[in-house]
Amino acid sequence: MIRFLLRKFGLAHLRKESPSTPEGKLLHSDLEENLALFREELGNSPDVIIRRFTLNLRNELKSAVLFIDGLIDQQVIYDSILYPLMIEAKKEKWAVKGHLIDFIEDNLLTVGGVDKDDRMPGLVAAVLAGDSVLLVDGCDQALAISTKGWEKRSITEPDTEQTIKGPREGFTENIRTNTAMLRRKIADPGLKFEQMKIGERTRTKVSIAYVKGIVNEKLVEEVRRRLKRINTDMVLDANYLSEFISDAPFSPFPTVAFTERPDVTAAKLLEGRVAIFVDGTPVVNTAPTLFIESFQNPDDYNFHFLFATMIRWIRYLAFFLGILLPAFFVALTTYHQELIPTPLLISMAAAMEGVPFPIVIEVVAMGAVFEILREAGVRLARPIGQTISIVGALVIGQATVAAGLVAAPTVIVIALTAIASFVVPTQQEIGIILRLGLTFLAGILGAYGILVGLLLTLIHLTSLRSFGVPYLSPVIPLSIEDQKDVIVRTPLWAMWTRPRSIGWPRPIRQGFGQSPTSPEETAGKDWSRPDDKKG
Amino acid sequence: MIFLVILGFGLIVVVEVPSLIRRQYWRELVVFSFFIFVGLLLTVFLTLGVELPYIDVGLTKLITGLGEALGLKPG
Amino acid sequence: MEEGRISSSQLSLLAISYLIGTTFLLSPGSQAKQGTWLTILLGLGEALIPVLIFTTLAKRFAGKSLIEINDLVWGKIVGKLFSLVFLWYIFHLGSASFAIFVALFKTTVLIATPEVILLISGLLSCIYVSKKGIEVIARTNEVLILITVLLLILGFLLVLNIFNANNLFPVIEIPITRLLWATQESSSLFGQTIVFMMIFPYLNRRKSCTGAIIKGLVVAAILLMSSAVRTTGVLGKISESYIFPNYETDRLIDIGNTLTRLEILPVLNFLTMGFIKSSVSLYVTSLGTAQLLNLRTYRPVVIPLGILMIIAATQNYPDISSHLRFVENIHPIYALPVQIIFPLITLLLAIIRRLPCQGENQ
Amino acid sequence: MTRSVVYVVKKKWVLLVILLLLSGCWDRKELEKLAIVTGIGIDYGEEGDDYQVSFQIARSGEVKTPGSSSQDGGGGGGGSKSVWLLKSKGATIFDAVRNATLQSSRRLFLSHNQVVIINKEVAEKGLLPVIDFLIRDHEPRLNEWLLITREQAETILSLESGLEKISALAIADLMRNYYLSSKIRAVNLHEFAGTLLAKTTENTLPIIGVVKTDQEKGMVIEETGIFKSDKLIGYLNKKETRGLLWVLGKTQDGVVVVELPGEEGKVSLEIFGAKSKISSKVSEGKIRFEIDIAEVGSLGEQTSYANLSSREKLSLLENLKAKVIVEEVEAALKKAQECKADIFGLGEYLQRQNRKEWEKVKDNWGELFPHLEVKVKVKTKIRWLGLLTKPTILEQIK
Repeated sequence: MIRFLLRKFGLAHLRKESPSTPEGKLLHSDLEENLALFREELGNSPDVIIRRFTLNLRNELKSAVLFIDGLIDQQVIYDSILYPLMIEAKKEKWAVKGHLIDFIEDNLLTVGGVDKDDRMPGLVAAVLAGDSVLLVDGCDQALAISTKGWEKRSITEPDTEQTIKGPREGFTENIRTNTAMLRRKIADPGLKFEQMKIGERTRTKVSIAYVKGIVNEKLVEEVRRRLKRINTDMVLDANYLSEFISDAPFSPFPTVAFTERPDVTAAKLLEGRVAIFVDGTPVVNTAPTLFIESFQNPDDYNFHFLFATMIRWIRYLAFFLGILLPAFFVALTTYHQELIPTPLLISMAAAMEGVPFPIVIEVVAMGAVFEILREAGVRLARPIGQTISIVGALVIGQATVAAGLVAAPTVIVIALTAIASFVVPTQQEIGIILRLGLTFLAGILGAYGILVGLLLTLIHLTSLRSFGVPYLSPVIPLSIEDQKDVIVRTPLWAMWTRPRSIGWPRPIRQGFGQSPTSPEETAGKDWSRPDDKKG
Repeated sequence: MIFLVILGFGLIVVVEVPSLIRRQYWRELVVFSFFIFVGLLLTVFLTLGVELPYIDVGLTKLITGLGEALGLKPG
Repeated sequence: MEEGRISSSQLSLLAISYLIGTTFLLSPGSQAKQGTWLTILLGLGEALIPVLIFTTLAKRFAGKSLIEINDLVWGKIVGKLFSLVFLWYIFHLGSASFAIFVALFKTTVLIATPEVILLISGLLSCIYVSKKGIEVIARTNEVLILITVLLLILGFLLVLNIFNANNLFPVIEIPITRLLWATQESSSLFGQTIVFMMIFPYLNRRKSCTGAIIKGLVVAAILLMSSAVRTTGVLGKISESYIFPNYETDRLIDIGNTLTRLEILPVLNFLTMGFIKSSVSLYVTSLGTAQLLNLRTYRPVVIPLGILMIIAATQNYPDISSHLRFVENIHPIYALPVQIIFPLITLLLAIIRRLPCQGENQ
Repeated sequence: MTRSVVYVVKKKWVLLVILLLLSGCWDRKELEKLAIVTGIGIDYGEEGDDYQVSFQIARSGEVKTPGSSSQDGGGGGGGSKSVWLLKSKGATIFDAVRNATLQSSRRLFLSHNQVVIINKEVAEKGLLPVIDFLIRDHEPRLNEWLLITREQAETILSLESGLEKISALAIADLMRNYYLSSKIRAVNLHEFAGTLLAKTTENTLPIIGVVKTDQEKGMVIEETGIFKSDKLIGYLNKKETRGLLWVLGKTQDGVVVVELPGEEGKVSLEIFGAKSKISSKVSEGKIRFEIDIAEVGSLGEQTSYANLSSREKLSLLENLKAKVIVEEVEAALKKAQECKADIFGLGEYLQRQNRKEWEKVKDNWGELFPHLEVKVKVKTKIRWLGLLTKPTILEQIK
């Protein structure tokens, strides 16, 4: 359809055009010319440093180290490049055999990553990535020496996903740190990362993470395919990818999940999902995503299972309240007054005496006010934000009611809705959309309108898929054994299979029947995992 | 009112037809346009207040007629 | 034409909703007064005949829909004629269920709202889900049927305090002939499952169709019987003078003078079932039309047929009571050819002509 | 695929939005624009057969409740009365209801109507024309209470209740708590209509009247009216009313007062609950009924000095109580048979128990009923004595 529109508006050619790729220039053997090449590629911006020096092996050679200031670790450059080349090299008379560059690489440089290249693009890319390039006069090859090192944010707890118990660490902007954190969680050789660079200009490092043997190979293939498809010039955040790879781009429901927590990522990988790390953002995409995941919080597994179950029910309740409460309120007070008990009805009528607007308008307006306050609170610096939202809410709530512009019940309903909508953070955006739509429908057709709205939503949800997995599973299609983590949160020793719809290649997660028992019963029990035995 | 009806049907056509054309589903297009036309016709009649026959009544007549023809007692 | 596949349990659930879709509102065989539940039971037994006939037919031509079977057995012209009658029947069912719910809403909840709005807003969901295909219909139905059953149980508990078992007796108050007729009436309602002849090909295990349908029938019958018992138990004599007995029963709910007038909930709940009925009818009609005219996809005809369906809904009957009479007196006969005669003679001819020849369906 | 599917989604919403834009809100009735009717009174108008219907409408503004934060309830007009009695005339009830909107600024909302009070004359002419609207229309609730009054219905509705702000609610609560005395036959609309359809059973409705104290007037449930089909034809006094309730098995509480032979003072025995079992026998063409009533109660109070806490005394009391109950039931029976009205539903028991006989007699049941012979058997128990074993008084004083 999009293609159709594009053709209609004669924009089709835009899609053909793709960013131009620089062709590979070869190095010369003369140092100055090479440096000139680099200058024309990189321009002479102040942060491009060229350190000239003379390397004297058997005879003096003009050389230069080229790097970008701020991307490199000074210590490494001095200790492992300049010092050996300028000082160590003098000490004894070398018998240089073979190619000079190779000789230097083999005998002098005491750095981990060194690779040889004779074309500009690779070298420029290396320099931009924080390596430093060693050029020696007379050689038409150069060494890209890895001297990466820059300021990093330290590991802190993510503000978006706080837990009461459980680990306090969250991902950082550095992809290596993040992958390392994941490795620390999963010390299994099966954990694989696949690196690729996406974004013509940003050249962002993106790596797919999955646990071989648990994950469904087809899924990984699908993720690869979708990522390869992407042809954009910048990737600055995980969302830049997820919008490209999600199944239902127009659906308000997230078909790719986000998290900033290593423990959550690890858990999801071990269920058979795939994680997508993006360099430069602490947010990690995981797929496939189920609707139910929005209601599963890391703390569910850190607390006692009865409590966790209760909390989960509370979450379901809150989600539905957040979506339905205003609509129900409108429907009840403008269409189905007979449902309200008589005394309550009379007192509500008393409260609404002399309120000028229809209740729909009231509800929608108050909802809008609340959203404004919330947005203001989020964007502003935290202390100011809180004061603003609180004061604003209080003042507006109080004043409007006192002035008789809005009935007290409306304010109560909106407040309750607002609080409820915060309980399930990942579904908030949908919450807002659905709430508004349903409220309008309720205002026009009453409960029937609500029903129509809910039906459409339900149909949409049932038709959604995330990387081939039905979005509503394990509820629809129903799989009984997966209810262990949906309706209730059973004890961990009882969750002995992985989610049917995702981790099916290796369904068995742990030995069956490990419920703690008295020692003598436990005695001759075999706890090894069935599917390990078979291979 | 008529205008609204036309508008609605126009909307449906705009929404449905392009994809058919793009996929060269000519046969489907014909069927679609036939049904749509009938629908439009009937809707216009209804909006103009033309008395259309009721289905149940017709069927009742038909079946009782048949029953008598076959000499059975009507249900 | 249709990529989706559904499991046999999903089929049974679909059958349940299809059967109780409208029947919940105008309960079948209510002319049998206290004996309603009995007529439903007998009707279930009688309904096994058509069900067995057409499921045998379906099994014989595994993977073929009724339309294709007709073409195979009767040849192009006669086959298409039969298919046309069948499609008309389903189309009529769909429009009727639309009409009934409009009637319900116009008399109870939304008096002033023009029918068109109700119809269109209902039609939207039906078109939407029908375009998504059978798989989505089945899954949506799973949720709705779950809610329905829960609400039914709830409804039972809520009327326990006004339930009077004496109202259930004497069971048979009407002459036996009327009882039999009522039985025929309810059985003809159960026979509506013939609609699934178009859906059998999309079962993932085709042989299981008979079992699935019968399961559906039984559960639906149980639900209907329980609601009939509930209605007579609560309303007593007056129940037969109401148009929507079930609705009236819920109007009487009164728990501690606070939980009262809950009728809107069951109304919406029945509405979901009616939605499924209309959707399945719309889907099957479109699919059938597409097969009849050998189109490549049924999706383009969904919207036009939907519109025709709601037009038919407005033109279904002059008033609801006349429709009740129709369901009571005419429908049992009207349904006979589609539900029993056509499938039966098709089956016989197929046996005579030794169809399907080998390699025609496998 | 995905793309087209999603496109379908968008399309639908577009359609829906347009639909909504086209549509107004037809059935919307804003809460503050409703006149919440709590009670309906039905009288004959002055001239001819047209009705005067009076509506008791709650002035929500005046009914101050903690929930309501809006000051001085808007349109109420400073009148301190928390209800507004609106009278309107009409050829039919519905007509009158709609005519009421000629006077009321707000739409009359019947869904919360609690009681329907009907004037005696109307009841004698027949209730069906009155209640049909109440049953047919979707707004009124089926479990609203029906009452008959000898006064004008409007005067009853205009009475003030001692405790409640809205007297109709008070009446409704009276009906709900009928069992405290078991001297009220509380019938709601649905039950009444159901009984109308019954072949043999006749209806009974409570009669509400006015009790005058020196300064103010209050309402009181006086007795019970007997109906023949839908026409009021006779009355049961309180005693007979309880007799009726005994048979219907609706007696759950209340007090039976007996006098001890030979002692001065009375003993009031509290009823804890009663069951009734009705069985019909047909022998040589005569139909006999037997009503078994089993009652359990306690010693509630004694105004005599005797020490009653001995088994034989108690069994004596039990017998006395049984006698009283039998009297009550027989009184009710007598009255019913005078009126030729089978208010106990004996006919239905006959229908259930021996069908053939019923088939024969069902058509002239009204003629047959007065001559039925009905045996009343009562078994009573006194299981509890309250908190005292014997009267708090020394033996030797008396």
